[in-house]
Amino acid sequence: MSDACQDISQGHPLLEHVEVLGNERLAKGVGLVTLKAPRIAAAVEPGQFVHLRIAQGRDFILRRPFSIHRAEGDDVEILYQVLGRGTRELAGMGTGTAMDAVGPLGCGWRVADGVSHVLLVSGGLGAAPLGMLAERLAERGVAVTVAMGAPTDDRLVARELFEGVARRVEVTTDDGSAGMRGFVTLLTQELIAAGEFEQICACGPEPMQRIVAAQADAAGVPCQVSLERLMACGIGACLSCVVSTREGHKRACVDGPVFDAREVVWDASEVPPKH
Amino acid sequence: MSDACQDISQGHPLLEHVEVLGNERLAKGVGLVTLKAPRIAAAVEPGQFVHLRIAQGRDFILRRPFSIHRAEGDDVEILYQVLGRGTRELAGMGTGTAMDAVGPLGCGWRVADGVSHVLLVSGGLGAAPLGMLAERLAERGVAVTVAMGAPTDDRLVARELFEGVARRVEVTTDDGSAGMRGFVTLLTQELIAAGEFEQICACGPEPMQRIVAAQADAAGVPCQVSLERLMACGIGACLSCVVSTREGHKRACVDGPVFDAREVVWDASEVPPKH
Amino acid sequence: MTFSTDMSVAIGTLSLRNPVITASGTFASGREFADFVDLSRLGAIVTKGVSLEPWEGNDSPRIAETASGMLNSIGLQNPGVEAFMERDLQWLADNAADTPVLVNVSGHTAEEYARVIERLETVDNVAGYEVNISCPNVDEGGMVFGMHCAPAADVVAKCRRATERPLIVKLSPNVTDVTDIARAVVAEGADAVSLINTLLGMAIDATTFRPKLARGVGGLSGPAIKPVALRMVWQVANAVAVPVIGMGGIMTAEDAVEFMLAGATAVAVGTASFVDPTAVIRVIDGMAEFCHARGIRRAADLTGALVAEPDA
Amino acid sequence: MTFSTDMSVAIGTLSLRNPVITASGTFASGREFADFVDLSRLGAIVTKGVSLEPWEGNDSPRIAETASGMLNSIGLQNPGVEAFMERDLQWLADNAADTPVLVNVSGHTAEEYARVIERLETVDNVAGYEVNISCPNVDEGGMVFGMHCAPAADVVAKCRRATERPLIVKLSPNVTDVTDIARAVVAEGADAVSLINTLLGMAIDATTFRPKLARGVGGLSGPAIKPVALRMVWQVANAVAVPVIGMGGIMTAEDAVEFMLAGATAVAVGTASFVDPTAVIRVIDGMAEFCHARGIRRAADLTGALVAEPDA
Ligand SMILES: Cc1cc2nc3c(=O)[nH]c(=O)nc-3n(C[C@H](O)[C@H](O)[C@H](O)COP(=O)(O)OP(=O)(O)OC[C@H]3O[C@@H](n4cnc5c(N)ncnc54)[C@H](O)[C@@H]3O)c2cc1C
Ligand SMILES: Cc1cc2nc3c(=O)[nH]c(=O)nc-3n(C[C@H](O)[C@H](O)[C@H](O)COP(=O)(O)OP(=O)(O)OC[C@H]3O[C@@H](n4cnc5c(N)ncnc54)[C@H](O)[C@@H]3O)c2cc1C
Ligand SMILES: Cc1cc2nc3c(=O)[nH]c(=O)nc-3n(C[C@H](O)[C@H](O)[C@H](O)COP(=O)(O)O)c2cc1C
Ligand SMILES: Cc1cc2nc3c(=O)[nH]c(=O)nc-3n(C[C@H](O)[C@H](O)[C@H](O)COP(=O)(O)O)c2cc1C
Ligand code: FES
Ligand code: FES
Repeated sequence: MSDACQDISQGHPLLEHVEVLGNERLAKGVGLVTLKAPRIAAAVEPGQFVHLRIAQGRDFILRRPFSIHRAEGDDVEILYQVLGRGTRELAGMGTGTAMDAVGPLGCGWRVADGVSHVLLVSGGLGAAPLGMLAERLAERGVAVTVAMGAPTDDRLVARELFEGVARRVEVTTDDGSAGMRGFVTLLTQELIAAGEFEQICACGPEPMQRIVAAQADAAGVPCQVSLERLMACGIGACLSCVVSTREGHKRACVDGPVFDAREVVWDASEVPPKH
Repeated sequence: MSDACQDISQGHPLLEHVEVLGNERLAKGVGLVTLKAPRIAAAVEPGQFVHLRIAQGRDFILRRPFSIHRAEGDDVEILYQVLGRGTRELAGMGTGTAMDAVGPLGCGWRVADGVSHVLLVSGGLGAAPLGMLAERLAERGVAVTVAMGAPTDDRLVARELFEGVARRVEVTTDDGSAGMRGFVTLLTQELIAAGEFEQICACGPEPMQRIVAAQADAAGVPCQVSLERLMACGIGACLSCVVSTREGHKRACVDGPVFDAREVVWDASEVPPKH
Repeated sequence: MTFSTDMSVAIGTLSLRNPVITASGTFASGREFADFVDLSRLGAIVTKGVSLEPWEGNDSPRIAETASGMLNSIGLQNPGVEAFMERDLQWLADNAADTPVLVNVSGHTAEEYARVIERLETVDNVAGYEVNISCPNVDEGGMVFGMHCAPAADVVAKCRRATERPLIVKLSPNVTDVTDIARAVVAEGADAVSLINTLLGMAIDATTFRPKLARGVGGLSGPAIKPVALRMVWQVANAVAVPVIGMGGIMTAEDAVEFMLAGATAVAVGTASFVDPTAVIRVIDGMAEFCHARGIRRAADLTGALVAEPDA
Repeated sequence: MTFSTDMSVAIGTLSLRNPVITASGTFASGREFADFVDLSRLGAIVTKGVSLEPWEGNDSPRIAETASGMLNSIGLQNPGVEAFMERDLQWLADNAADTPVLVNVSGHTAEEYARVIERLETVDNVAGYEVNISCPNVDEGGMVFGMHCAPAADVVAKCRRATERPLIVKLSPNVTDVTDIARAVVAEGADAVSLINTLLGMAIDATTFRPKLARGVGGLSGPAIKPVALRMVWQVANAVAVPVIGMGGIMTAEDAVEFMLAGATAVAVGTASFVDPTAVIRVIDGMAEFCHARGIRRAADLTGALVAEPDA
């Protein structure tokens, strides 16, 4: 386990039988599933994820990782985008569907005591691991500003959540259907340069995270990013999920998914094939 | 195609999208599923089967063959025994489940005009391909006697159907819970020797069919048997389903499943591994 | 639709209306599929393996299902070349005259292969031969030829002398280096190679303690083997200059495209036809749609179009 | 319960409490699974491959899912034998002292393999070695050694001279005749062989025209390969006199029993641990139940108990 992760002493992962309590379509190809998962819900920290066994057959055998968007009482919420077979099956799951989940996994966001204002940057489904973070920071009295971007207005998922807890929410859409037209990195350029933030937490497409990381670096603001890799085990054993860092290959599943942006060697880090 | 099959000019098989109309549990591990399959129902002859695509995934890929037990209007009925994964999935299918079926397939029972009294011999699920035969013979005015055996009373599936159309129904059970105690071949020994029948049609475990065939042969009565083989294509192309006959390997799916018992070379014909 | 994709491809001198053919042994000679498939739409029909004399094949059970695949140990049951010509080729001449017929050829000895071909040279409706040196289900001949370069070369040399028609050699995946065998058969004049035949496998019934196949071992086909097949097609396409016919687990048009990208000029649909008797048509239509949706004007442009560098 | 099955088996001089071990590279050194698995219940722990110096492994993406299987191209990333001893072996000594540890060994040259072993000879809690001459994911070394008899024999001879501990040699399935390699390594003193490592495969993304793995090719594991694995275990168990450790697609106790019937003395659970982190325990418990239900008094009696004649 990475030192960073041990610092915040995140708990032990467990195998839990979970049940779908609700499954809501938010936009085309985007949904929010609520799972009854009391033990995971009790243990999860912002930025962690669950590894879901979506398929029952032996044809498609690997679990699929999903960030925990929110946790409340016995329940966890997952924000998902339909990409392939696993997420398609997830989207089709009705109330009562049983699955098993391994979690909570990974090393989440680390916002030290004393930090007073944090910028959260979300691109598209990047909102997924930031929802719980925004809530927890607000609870701790940390000021939160959110910069979020999406292709279109209806894809600004989690906007309401953020507006409920953040001091300020700025949006961009690729088509201008809400907020400024363009990528979220246009917004962050200004926001970061303005110098209000002691920390940045970013999640979204890897090129976006990379740009935000560079902006943060230029402004001298610490920045954390949440990186996705294809994962087999999800618990640190198989080395399928490595991220290139200054200290060599690190495992996104246990040393991440949240990394200090300056640690990441962006050039060598591949993104999974795009559609 | 075998000459026998061409004689009765059974129609062309087709690929039909079918729907489960009902699925009833008859005994432990035995059920009756009713499928809406208008085109197959219209074309099927007694003793033919359908090749069902039960699985949707790519893990278990092959179709599963099932005799058509009855056909009425747009519907066909299948009597099934739960043995493995496919039949387990079939047993779990609720009303409205869609599947695709290839059928009607194979060469069924052949009872020539002029035959006036036929003995049907059913061992266990052997009743499956005999239900429709009993009905059609009765419609044609042919006298039908049924000898049926099963492990226990509740497994004497199709008994009511047979009692509705046959002149006489004799039963045996392994445990004596209905009819005579013992195997059905005890009954047939007497019945056949009594010399009332011009033809015998038998279906059940292969050792049983073999004994009935020998009894028929000794009595000089023509006998047909319905043989099961593991089947891939079901339409005569792959040669996975061969039965050893006096004329060499024949395909159970198109040259059978119903064969003239004297044609079959019993010694070399294997049964699929038993449980 | 502002253009239509040219689906035709060429295997040496043989031109196919589209790259999708049937895999030997999974489509018989087409007759059994005529109720489901318009045979005139196929790129070619590849027949079940044919030998000089009738072969009885192996005992039952001959198949077993496995995870995403199946084992078969048919053992090349066939009525021999004479009966094949009378029944199958005649039926094809009468019912599918427009579609090239490739006869899959087997033998116990190199001479037998050549004699099957010699016999078939006397009829017109044979467009070419697929020489099967890779069947894992017969004791003599079959895979034994395809596992080492010298016997493989010998069979091909003798077949080559027997015909000027397109000669395709079907390779076994059960080898250390498939490119060695590919080079050896191309050196003897093979016009194309096809691969993969089945992987040698076994299934055991834990309840009976017995093999699931009467013969013990059999050939594995279906989606399970696709990764191995793609790898070998890619290796062979990069190793020899002749066209490659790719197969192994193709169920969908997308699977077929993957084989083309790996370097195949044409593809064969096998086990999929058992699961869905219309599979070969679905693959043809799906490939045309795929090309059209992406503005690909010639299906042949897919061949070898794999971008080897990882995505940036 | 009128008796309890004796689950122990012996791999040469090494005795295991039950026949179920972890497959190298799928269980790290056990630490990551300690939240899910009671390590003291395992037959043995086989570690991830260890080399003399640290290896960085391959670029991402390193895995791709396939029908009933997965490809991996990890490339034996490991921190080198020194760090391995400090971290992994020490952790195992502190946390799983009762369970035999078999270290999976890799190298670029035969000498490197031997030097890794020499280094490990200095610590107590190594019960034996599994020499990996079959990794398809590294350019030098790895599978190259395992594909031909002479280099395989050379590696084993050098390793044999370096240790008297049990020496298991892990065989590659990507060969024409796995029994040749098995005989060659046994002749050099291997105490056991384990198989199969992964089948070399490839996956292609038809939408991007790119390989799904950064390295292009990778190793296929999971249920898809079970038929090939069973066949090879059966062949090798009939060809050599040393114990065979069987693996490849074991997901359930029944799968494990099938490998024992085919001739394996012990079995390894690999990819299944990714799907279900408790898989190895499920297999152990299931095998005990299987034996008990059938009145089998010694799990070792399953080994080679396949009835070769077809069912009558
Ligand atoms: C730590 C972590 C947290 C994640 N959190 C979320 C989340 O909260 N919500 C969410 O929707 N997704 C999340 N993902 C991504 C999610 O795991 C994948 O989208 C999912 O596994 C795809 O499965 P599938 O079967 O639908 O697609 P597949 O059929 O496996 O793949 C379909 C296509 O999507 C691509 N793909 C697969 N995984 C990814 C990925 N990680 N990134 C980009 N492309 C991918 C494949 O290469 C392929 O082209 C997370 C991933 C990680 C590693
Ligand atoms: C022409 C024909 C008609 C048939 N009609 C009927 C019918 O009307 N009702 C019915 O219940 N079954 C019928 N069967 C048998 C039926 O096809 C099988 O029981 C079914 O395919 C088993 O599928 P599964 O996935 O449940 O079992 P699998 O998981 O495939 O097999 C489970 C176990 O059953 C054994 N098995 C599989 N098929 C058979 C078989 N045909 N006979 C004996 N053992 C077998 C296997 O070897 C294995 O040990 C028929 C078979 C044929 C060839
Ligand atoms: C039942 C069956 C019979 C086969 N018979 C032959 C044959 O006669 N000659 C041959 O070259 N290949 C034969 N094959 C191999 C196929 O042509 C093909 O190479 C293999 O099945 C892989 O393709 P698939 O996965 O699409 O089925 C046979 C395959 C199966 C499943
Ligand atoms: C991610 C991964 C990493 C592996 N690493 C190694 C390794 O380091 N050394 C080795 O000998 N085998 C390695 N293997 C091969 C496995 O030990 C095993 O032989 C193979 O996966 C087949 O078993 P399975 O189908 O149960 O996974 C690895 C397999 C996987 C999937
Ligand atoms: S997914 Fe296995 S180590 Fe990260
Ligand atoms: S099942 Fe294919 S020929 Fe009978």
